[in-house]
Amino acid sequence: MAVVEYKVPQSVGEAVEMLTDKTARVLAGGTDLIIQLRAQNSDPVIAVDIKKIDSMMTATMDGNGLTLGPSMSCAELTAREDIKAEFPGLVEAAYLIGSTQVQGRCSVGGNLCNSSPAADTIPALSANAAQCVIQGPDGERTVAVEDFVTGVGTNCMATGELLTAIKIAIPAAGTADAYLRFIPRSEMDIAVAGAGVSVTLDADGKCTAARVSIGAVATTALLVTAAADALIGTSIDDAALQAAADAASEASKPISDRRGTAEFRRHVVGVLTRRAAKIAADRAKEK
Amino acid sequence: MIFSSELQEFTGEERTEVSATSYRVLIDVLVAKYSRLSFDQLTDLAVAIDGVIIVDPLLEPLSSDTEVHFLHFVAGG
Amino acid sequence: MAKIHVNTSVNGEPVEFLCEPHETLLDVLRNDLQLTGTKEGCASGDCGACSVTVNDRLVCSCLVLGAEAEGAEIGTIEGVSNKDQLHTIQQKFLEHAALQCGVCTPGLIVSTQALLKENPDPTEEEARYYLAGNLCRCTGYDKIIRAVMDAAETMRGAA
Amino acid sequence: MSEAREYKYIGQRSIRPDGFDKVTGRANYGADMTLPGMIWGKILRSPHAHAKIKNIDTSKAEALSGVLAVATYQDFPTADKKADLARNILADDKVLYHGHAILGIAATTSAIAERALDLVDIDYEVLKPVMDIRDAMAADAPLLHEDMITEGYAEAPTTASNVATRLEMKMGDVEAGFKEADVIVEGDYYTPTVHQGYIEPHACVVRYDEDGQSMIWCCTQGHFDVRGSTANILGMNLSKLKVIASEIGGGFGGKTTIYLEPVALVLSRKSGRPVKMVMDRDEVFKASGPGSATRNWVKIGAKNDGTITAMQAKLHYEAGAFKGSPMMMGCMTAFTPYAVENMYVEGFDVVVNKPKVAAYRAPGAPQAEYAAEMVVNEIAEKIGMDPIELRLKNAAKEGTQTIYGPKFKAVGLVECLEAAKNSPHYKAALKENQGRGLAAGFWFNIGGQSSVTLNMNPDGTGTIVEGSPDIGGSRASMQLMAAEEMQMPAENFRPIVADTEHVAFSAGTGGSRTTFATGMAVIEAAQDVIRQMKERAAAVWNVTAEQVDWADGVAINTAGEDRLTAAEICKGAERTGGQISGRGNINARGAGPSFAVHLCDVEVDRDTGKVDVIRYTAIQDAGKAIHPSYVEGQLQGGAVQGIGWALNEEYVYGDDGLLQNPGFLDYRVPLASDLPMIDSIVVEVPNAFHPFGVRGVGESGIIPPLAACAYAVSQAIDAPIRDLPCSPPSVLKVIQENS
Repeated sequence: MAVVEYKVPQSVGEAVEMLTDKTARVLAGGTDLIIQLRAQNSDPVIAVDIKKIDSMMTATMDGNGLTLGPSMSCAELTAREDIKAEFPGLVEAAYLIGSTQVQGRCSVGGNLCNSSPAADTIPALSANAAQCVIQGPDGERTVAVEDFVTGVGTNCMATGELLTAIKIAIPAAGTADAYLRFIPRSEMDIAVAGAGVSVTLDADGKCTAARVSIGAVATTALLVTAAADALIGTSIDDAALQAAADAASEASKPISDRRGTAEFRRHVVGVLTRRAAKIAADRAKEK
Repeated sequence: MIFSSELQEFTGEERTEVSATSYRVLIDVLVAKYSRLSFDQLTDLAVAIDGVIIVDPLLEPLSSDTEVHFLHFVAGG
Repeated sequence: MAKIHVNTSVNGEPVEFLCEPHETLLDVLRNDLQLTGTKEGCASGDCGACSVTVNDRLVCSCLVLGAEAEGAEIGTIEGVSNKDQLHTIQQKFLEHAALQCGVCTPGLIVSTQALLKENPDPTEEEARYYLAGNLCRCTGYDKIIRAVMDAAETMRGAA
Repeated sequence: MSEAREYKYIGQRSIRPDGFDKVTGRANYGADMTLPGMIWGKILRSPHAHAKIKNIDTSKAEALSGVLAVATYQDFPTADKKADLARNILADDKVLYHGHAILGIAATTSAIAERALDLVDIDYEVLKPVMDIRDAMAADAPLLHEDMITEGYAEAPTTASNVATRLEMKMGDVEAGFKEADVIVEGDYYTPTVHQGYIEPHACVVRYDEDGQSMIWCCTQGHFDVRGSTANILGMNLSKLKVIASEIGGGFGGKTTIYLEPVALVLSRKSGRPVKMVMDRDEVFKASGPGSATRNWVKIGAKNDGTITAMQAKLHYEAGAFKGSPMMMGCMTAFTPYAVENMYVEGFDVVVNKPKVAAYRAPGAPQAEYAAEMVVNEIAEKIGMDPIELRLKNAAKEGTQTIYGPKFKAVGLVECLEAAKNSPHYKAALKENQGRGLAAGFWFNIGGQSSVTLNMNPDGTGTIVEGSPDIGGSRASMQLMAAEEMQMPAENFRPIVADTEHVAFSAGTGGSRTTFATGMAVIEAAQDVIRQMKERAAAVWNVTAEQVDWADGVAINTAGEDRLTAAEICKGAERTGGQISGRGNINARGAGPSFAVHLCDVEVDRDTGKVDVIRYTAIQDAGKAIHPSYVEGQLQGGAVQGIGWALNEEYVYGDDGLLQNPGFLDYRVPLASDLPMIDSIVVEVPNAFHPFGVRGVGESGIIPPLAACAYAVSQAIDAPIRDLPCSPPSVLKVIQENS
């Protein structure tokens, strides 16, 4: 591991300053970074530990919605009943990352910035139309989560930029989300496929809005409008659920690797979409 | 004396009666009887004497009605 | 490459050490502080053998830099028993034969302690999921789970 | 004999004597040792699956500050140079698998050693890799070893191939047997490369002194074997090399061979410093010895009444890069649970560009018996017979002729099957999408050499000095057996695993031999102590030793009222001829086979192919359970390793021959959350050749789960399973193909 320097900024400004060095990497929970750094011994890296910056480590829920410090540990996030009540699917996605031990360190922001195609929280964030607040040397900008990740392990952030907040607006009444992933075991695996769904139901149980985002079946999470359209205007009956499932399978562009074949992923992402949409709809009815 | 199907390729027969008072004598007798069998080939094998598997025998006594099988050395995990 | 001076607390005792920026907390514990009860099984957070607590939060010490220990409170297997008295969890692991080779045992005991602190009355399923990150290849987990459940019951009784 | 005996100590669930060190973190494993002045060694490994090494340039690495030594294959003396073991430890002119070790570098820190590895320049000529048995046996297959001629044919082939050995075993006439059959079932079965998955990576700390006297501290199942192999490769005499077995963090057969030790010693000699080497987890997966992948064909014929008339198999085992798979043991075990006259088994040992396989718990047996048990279950289904009844009708028992030679003495298969039949598990109802599988398993168990010294202390307590590394609690068993034989409390005996200088040669812990063979040596040493105690008491009382009895740890003068306790005799030993120690140096024979029968219920998600084990029962004949908890632990642990093998574990290689899942993330061993409790039923049919009736129990338990799980899946989805693992993609495919 070629970490040659360890820095602890006390403010976002200080962090951004440190991150202008091309060899600097953000160290939050380290559950991806330390593994990646261990694989290489030669290129020097400066670890910038942003966990002393309060705003990075806290979350607020108010009338405007959720403002999530990107580096707050998933263990802390999943213990927040107020967040779980509003965004159960997102909290479930955060809970699914790694073991109890990893939960103590990993974070939604880290999951996002690592930009793995299989990241659990990205489809869940995307289903909730989350916005990413990015601070750079030249100021702040906001990017929709589906525009954040640009490819396998790559994202829109430039040298010197830091993800400072993830924001989700309080959704319309009758809205609920769900996230499901498929793994071969019961725990500890990386998603073979994942599906995040948010639906809004009116008083009659009719779906008025929906977002469906699928993971691990393309280079980035995919927002599948066709799957959402299959749900909108229906009472989310079996036919609508199957249509959404088929649309998700259709939209997927999976590969075969050690975790599953392309045809398996294509099939299972449909199954997950169907099941997640059902859960989201059931939740929305109870709201 | 009963030979495995493998050893039969060298002995040409499945069983034979030999007179030997110990395992060491038995080996000498067999090597003399079957020209294609070698001392090392036999002593590399384990042996079952009346059903009891023995690894690396040498002085093991044999009696007149003893049944002897050669078998592969079994290793465990 | 300058070494970093770290002030921390390990099992309630103040500890100072110097570490390289690339050293993990696991490296520091094992190689610098000679606390070899914490084991390395994978160095990727997949086996739990290196489980410790940092500020009461269960983590894999292989995924924490030594430098991050500054100002923190670290808990390791060496701090579980009370002088010559085994902790109930340790005692139950012995009584239930919940270890065979024993190399996963320190991590499992530290994790079980964290579990029972968070949830003194776990269901079997909750215990199994909480401990899913602690691999044991010898026991098939049966006796481990029995020891954990028995320890939980005993500790509730004593509380 | 042993059936009637009442035991006072054995059978107790005592606290293991090494347990306190293990629950407190004090126990020292392979990587836990530090020596003054110690430096760190690292191995450079092949990035290719198959390549010629044209040139190695280490000059830049050696120039790096902190680098103190480099070791290559050229540093091994000529004595045993061409041996496969040496060429596996460090490649000669060819690398034969991804991760094959090429050289070692020692430096003052592990970080410097790792950086130095990046500075070595190697010129490779990359060759096409051979990754599967079918490819390896193809006529135009690239050859791993240009000079390898198949052994085992009466007429040796004239051309080289990747088939190292062909073996044939037969009894009776299978063709005639198949003619008698009403039903014949055959099938091809595949099992993947799997790893033992011990949690502790291989590690050693070594020191080579100026006079050549050397020390190795390492985690191993057999430190005498480490001594022998290392000394052989380095041309050392055994008295020059002391090996200390650390506590061992799992082995399952994988720590019966060596990888690091000779390299570390060369680095220590060259640097003049103690050297520590610890494998990373990815090195363990890439380059230690996994279990063979196999392709096995099985054909079985039976009459409608359930009588099996013929059993035939053709078995192909991957050996990895060097010959020597456990194919032969597959041939010997495949059909051995059955008393059938007509059997024919043909086996092939095939080299491929994967790491050289090592022993893995009942090596060779799970793969062959998987195929056989799947077909037996299918026969039962075809003729409409309960699978337990079918097995009972054909079960091997006392007097059954085995394919490998001897006839069985008393064995416990029938008792295990009866226990399965009577278990609540077998009677429980199943729900939709659930299925039940049952399978039997046979393993020989082995005996061999064990040496024990029982040193009595002046207070009458004793130290049991043994040479068998304790991998699963065997010290507790030794303690109980000494207590039983001496009729003294278990806590009076302290068992220790001594190094190669403090106890005579003992074979390694493997083959389920330790409680059986080393236990027998403990008993013999205890008997030796009792004999001496009686002699000392007789001398004190001025009677003959024959007039002295031994009961409850007390010598009794049968000719009078005199009593002397062990403590009194030991306290006075200085006046009666010096201290007392007993010796048991044996070559144990008569290891009793252990049969197992497992029941598995699964539930399958038909939409995803995901399999959950929802209920499991492991039944096994232990002969006599010395420490019941650790016997149950062996049954449960074996069952869960087998479940992993059946459901999710496999090496995944790319077309380039590179291993894609060298870590616990994607090599998916079972987790606590994957499993139910594993019910265990210990059957006791005593082994007549052990004083307490012990049979080894360590290995048989990994055999039945493969077929028990896979057959349960096939029942749940109503479609045949042939290939392992039953991972979701593969199960979903079978579901889709059959719906």
